[in-house]
Amino acid sequence: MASISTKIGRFSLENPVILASGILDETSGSILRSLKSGAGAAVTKSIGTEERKGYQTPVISEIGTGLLNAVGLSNPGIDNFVEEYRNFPEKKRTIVSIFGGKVEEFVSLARKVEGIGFDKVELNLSCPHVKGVGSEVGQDLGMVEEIISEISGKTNLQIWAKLTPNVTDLISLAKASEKADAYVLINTLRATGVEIYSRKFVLSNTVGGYSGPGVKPVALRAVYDVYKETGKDIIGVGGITTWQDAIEFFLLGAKAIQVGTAILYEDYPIFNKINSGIRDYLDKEGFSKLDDLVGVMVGDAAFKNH
Amino acid sequence: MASISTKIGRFSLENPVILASGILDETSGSILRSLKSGAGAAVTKSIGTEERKGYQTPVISEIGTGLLNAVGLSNPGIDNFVEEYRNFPEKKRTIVSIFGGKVEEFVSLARKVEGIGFDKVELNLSCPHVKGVGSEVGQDLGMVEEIISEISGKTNLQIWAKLTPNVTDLISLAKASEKADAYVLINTLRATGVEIYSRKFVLSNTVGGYSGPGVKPVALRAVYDVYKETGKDIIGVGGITTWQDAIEFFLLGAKAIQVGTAILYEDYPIFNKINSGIRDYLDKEGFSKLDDLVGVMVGDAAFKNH
Amino acid sequence: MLHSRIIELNKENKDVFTLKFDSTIAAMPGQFIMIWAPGGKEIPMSLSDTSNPPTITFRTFGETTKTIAKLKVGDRFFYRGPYGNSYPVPTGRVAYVAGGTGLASINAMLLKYRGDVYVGARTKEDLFLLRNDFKIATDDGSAGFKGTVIDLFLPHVNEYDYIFVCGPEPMVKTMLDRIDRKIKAKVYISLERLMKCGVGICDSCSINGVRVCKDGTVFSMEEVLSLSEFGVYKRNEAGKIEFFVNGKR
Amino acid sequence: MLHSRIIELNKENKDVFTLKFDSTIAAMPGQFIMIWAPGGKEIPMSLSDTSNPPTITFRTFGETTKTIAKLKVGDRFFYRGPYGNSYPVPTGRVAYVAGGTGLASINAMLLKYRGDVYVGARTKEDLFLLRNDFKIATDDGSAGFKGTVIDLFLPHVNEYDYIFVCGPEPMVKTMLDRIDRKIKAKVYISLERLMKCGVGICDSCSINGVRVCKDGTVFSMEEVLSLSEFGVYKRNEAGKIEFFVNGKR
Ligand SMILES: Cc1cc2nc3c(=O)[nH]c(=O)nc-3n(C[C@H](O)[C@H](O)[C@H](O)COP(=O)(O)OP(=O)(O)OC[C@H]3O[C@@H](n4cnc5c(N)ncnc54)[C@H](O)[C@@H]3O)c2cc1C
Ligand SMILES: Cc1cc2nc3c(=O)[nH]c(=O)nc-3n(C[C@H](O)[C@H](O)[C@H](O)COP(=O)(O)OP(=O)(O)OC[C@H]3O[C@@H](n4cnc5c(N)ncnc54)[C@H](O)[C@@H]3O)c2cc1C
Ligand SMILES: Cc1cc2nc3c(=O)[nH]c(=O)nc-3n(C[C@H](O)[C@H](O)[C@H](O)COP(=O)(O)O)c2cc1C
Ligand SMILES: Cc1cc2nc3c(=O)[nH]c(=O)nc-3n(C[C@H](O)[C@H](O)[C@H](O)COP(=O)(O)O)c2cc1C
Ligand code: FES
Ligand code: FES
Repeated sequence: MASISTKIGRFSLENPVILASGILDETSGSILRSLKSGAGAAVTKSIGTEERKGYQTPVISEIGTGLLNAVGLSNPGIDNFVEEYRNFPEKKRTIVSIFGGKVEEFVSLARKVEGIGFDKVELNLSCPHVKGVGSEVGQDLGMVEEIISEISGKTNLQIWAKLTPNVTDLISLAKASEKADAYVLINTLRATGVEIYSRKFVLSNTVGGYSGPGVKPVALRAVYDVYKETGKDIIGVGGITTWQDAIEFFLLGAKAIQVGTAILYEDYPIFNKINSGIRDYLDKEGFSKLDDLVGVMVGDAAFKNH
Repeated sequence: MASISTKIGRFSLENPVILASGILDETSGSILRSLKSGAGAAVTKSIGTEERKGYQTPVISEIGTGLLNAVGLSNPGIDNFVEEYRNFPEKKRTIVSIFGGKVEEFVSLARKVEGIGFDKVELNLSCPHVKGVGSEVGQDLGMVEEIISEISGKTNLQIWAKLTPNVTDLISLAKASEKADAYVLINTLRATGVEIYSRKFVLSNTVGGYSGPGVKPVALRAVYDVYKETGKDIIGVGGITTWQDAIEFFLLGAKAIQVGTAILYEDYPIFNKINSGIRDYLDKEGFSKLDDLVGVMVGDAAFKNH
Repeated sequence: MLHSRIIELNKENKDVFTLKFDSTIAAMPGQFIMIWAPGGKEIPMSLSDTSNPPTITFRTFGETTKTIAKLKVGDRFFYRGPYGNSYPVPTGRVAYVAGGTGLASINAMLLKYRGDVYVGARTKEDLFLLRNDFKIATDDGSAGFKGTVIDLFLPHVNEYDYIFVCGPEPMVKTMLDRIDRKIKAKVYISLERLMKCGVGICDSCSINGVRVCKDGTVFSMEEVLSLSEFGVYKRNEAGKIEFFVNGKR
Repeated sequence: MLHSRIIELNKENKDVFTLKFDSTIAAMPGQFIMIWAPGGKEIPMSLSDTSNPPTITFRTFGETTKTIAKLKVGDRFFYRGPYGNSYPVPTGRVAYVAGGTGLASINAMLLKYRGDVYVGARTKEDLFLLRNDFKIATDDGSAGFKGTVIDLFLPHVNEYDYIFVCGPEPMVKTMLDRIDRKIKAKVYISLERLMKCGVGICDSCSINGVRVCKDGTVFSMEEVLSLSEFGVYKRNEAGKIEFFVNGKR
């Protein structure tokens, strides 16, 4: 049977299906549940310096092609996080997502995360609906570069840079982040929704992030564009719901994938479902390991294939 | 019964449903058919200086949440266009979409279009998959500004600026285009798709444009953002398939809408279907005219409502 | 988001209302909907009648419930759902134990199945949806038994084959602490937690990785007993842990 | 894009092949699919057998058809569809008139309904899918009647209640120019035009605003007669008008 293990930087994963940030990963109990349900790793909900309630409900709205959300980066703040996760048993398979508005904030968050024994952070440079953080930071190339080089200078953490697709020039953004160990592509698309009988926005924050099946074509393109230019390790995310979706991302260069919104449709069994689908595909298509699939449609490998 | 007529700049339309550029509007016969089938107006396929075959097939790929296309701006070139449309009977209700790589090209195209009696052009500043034109031009604020001011200086054409959503800062782009009579928002999203058993791209051009239901949340957000900032006339486009979709766009500030991909699902009856749905909604919700709906969720009007 | 019209809105007592809305939904007792006050919040609400047209019964706690209570017959009513699992079908002798607005969810069962009903409230004035044969407990003794509904119920616990419980977490916790865990009855408990999404993805309602909104709201007593966080702490809107201070809320 | 496996690939003559693929599709005679040579083009192809597993029958014109013809049994076969409308069900006496690869589409009818078949080709070597009772015309007289299939057929036109025609546009045009428009038979014609999308949105196959791929490919004679562009000009891949020069292609 084909091997589906993978490696992101120096992190070896038994399987390539990772829980995305913001979905069922606020509480330590839920993160453990995803890991027990077959996730290769899990990313926490994004944690900031201070406790944040997030936006008032409605914070999500299901639409035909996916999900709109503006949860508003609700999180207990790093100190409460540290409290809850100090004795957490799965620190190696859990990546802590952090967000901030300044370089120092990111560094201080990263240090606290490392302080209790985590060894990987995902930088949320991409949340599209909160002022002063997320994609507002993530569009500032100088700042992105500084955040990453500061964290990599001042900690031993492995750094995953989660980039925003809401930009003109994703390649420059990727290049500004090249000191990261891996790219995570993509966060949600800036979007909105309307309820026509009340004539109100479906999210209390008016504008939110769009995820789920409807964003997959954009996510695939982002992975392709960045892999072609940089060849770096990429974690694909955006609309992945089936194992077929996952294969598409691998073919364009992703070494692992994350699932978020699909949990709404498939619930916890999704991890095992995607994993066994990938294994099956590799076997049937004659690949002995997942790595042989990664990026075969891109660059030299693809040209050989044509 | 409520009135559904609308006005874009000095152009009065009997109804607000317009055929989008690139869908069933290469041949004059098809444009007439849309107008006869209930479209308030029609935009032609984008016309350039030279004859272009476009990309080889496959140029479209249906996916669950919409459509990927990379037709590649196939068009007969302006001189053949002029030939075919010289005696076209519906010049006032037809907007000629033009594209080019240089300011002079746009101006020369516009003049030829005006020369045979058309009075409106739509500037394709946004096609996401052809090198050197479309969104590559449309991301250059200085050039966008110059194209529009040159055409408005040198012709009497009404100008619709069709903008790309694939940018970091749509507002600045809109401001650079503010001499246009109206904004058309949005063109397709840059995207791609993969066939996993052949391990090939589903479009011959690898990357293409994404349209249909899956892009609606992004299009709504673009209309909202630009209307809130500029208050200008906007034609909403992107994923509109039902009259309910159309209402959503009006509520966020669009004065008219365009339909493209939805023709794949609903065919020519879509124009009358959307129009009667809008009329019905206005009647049932107690609006006497479409205009009373435009932008009510945005700015002052919306604040009064809260 | 679904939309319908209000067809009845009745005041049950000083701050409890029952709202009937013009929809046809396929729901089972124990399920809830997320109701929306346009421009305001979206909140979870049990169906107090799962036949069609359905009803909700709610206390005016704050902004949203107050806004909804002020609507009129004919006004639009917005919601999504139904969500969550439902109570199992009981057989044999059945008891229902409801604290506060927990009776709303229990009421949906009473409209379908018989059983003895134990209801608790602070005072007589807080009671609603009463029937003649209800066994009542009030904190101040203004109606029925003086004390908690748990005090009233526990002496009878061995008389039943099925026991359904819905009420505030501290009330349920008290019962679990005092009940004989080897009891012959099957005990099912509907839980309440802060809910943002209602569909199992935001994690705001989770207790030890179990989501009240999606894995519940109805759990067997054994499941609830396995949750070490239950009755000990809950989470605020930021996800921060907040310990329960006293047995009441 | 659908994928299946090739289960048969037979050479019919020097450059015509029939390919059977392992799919179950609900198609009717006259419908077509878009077949794809991965990494290469996507082209329209009529189903020559609409039962399951279905077949296509094609001449190796250029890149794509040549690529497909080189595939082997067991290889993957990619397509989408079926698309287009279908031939109506005939009653009474029926004639089929096929020019060139137009016989592929007519063949799907022959597998379901009886009738007289008139087939035209350049030479004997270009014939394929022949049956004993076919009435044949070749340009060079190497088989059957010397001349066009229209010349062969027209004298018999009044013998039929239903006539089905499929062939190159100039051939159809010739027939329309010469046929008695008041004829008693119902005449249905399947058209061919350059097709990029196959699903009615790209406008590349349109004749006077009528899409061959979606409004057709099968039209009544009256419909075709109403198309002023038909047989006069077609469009190239750029949408540019190109006049037909001679009656052959
Ligand atoms: C699954 C589920 C089903 C529910 N079913 C019902 C029902 O059938 N009938 C009913 O009356 N209520 C029910 N509730 C509780 C109901 O959702 C809250 O009363 C409501 O959210 C209050 O909203 P508000 O905007 O009116 O008050 P807010 O302004 O949000 O709150 C006002 C005050 O009430 C407190 N409060 C709010 N919600 C709760 C709560 N759930 N528990 C305790 N205190 C709270 C707040 O902390 C605050 O102090 C249910 C809750 C859940 C999770
Ligand atoms: C609805 C429909 C059904 C069809 N059904 C069949 C069928 O059952 N069997 C079959 O053999 N063919 C059929 N065709 C024609 C078939 O699509 C073409 O032969 C094919 O596109 C050629 O592709 P290629 O890549 O092999 O050749 P290309 O490399 O594209 O072309 C090679 C040469 O052939 C010419 N050519 C290509 N297509 C056509 C055409 N449609 N008509 C005339 N000349 C053409 C080109 O102009 C070029 O000169 C059908 C076409 C349509 C529109
Ligand atoms: C409800 C919700 C909350 C999210 N919160 C976060 C977050 O806190 N930090 C973050 O980096 N991404 C967040 N995301 C984005 C996801 O991690 C992911 O990038 C995006 O949803 C696309 O993947 P999907 O289509 O699989 O959901 C959130 C997404 C959703 C739907
Ligand atoms: C097949 C196809 C071809 C298109 N060609 C053009 C074009 O030539 N010029 C242009 O400005 N937009 C073109 N578009 C974009 C559409 O006009 C429209 O902006 C986009 O499809 C979103 O709208 P929709 O979801 O209603 O299709 C094309 C879209 C499709 C699907
Ligand atoms: S309310 Fe979101 S997971 Fe339960
Ligand atoms: S092939 Fe595209 S419209 Fe017919």
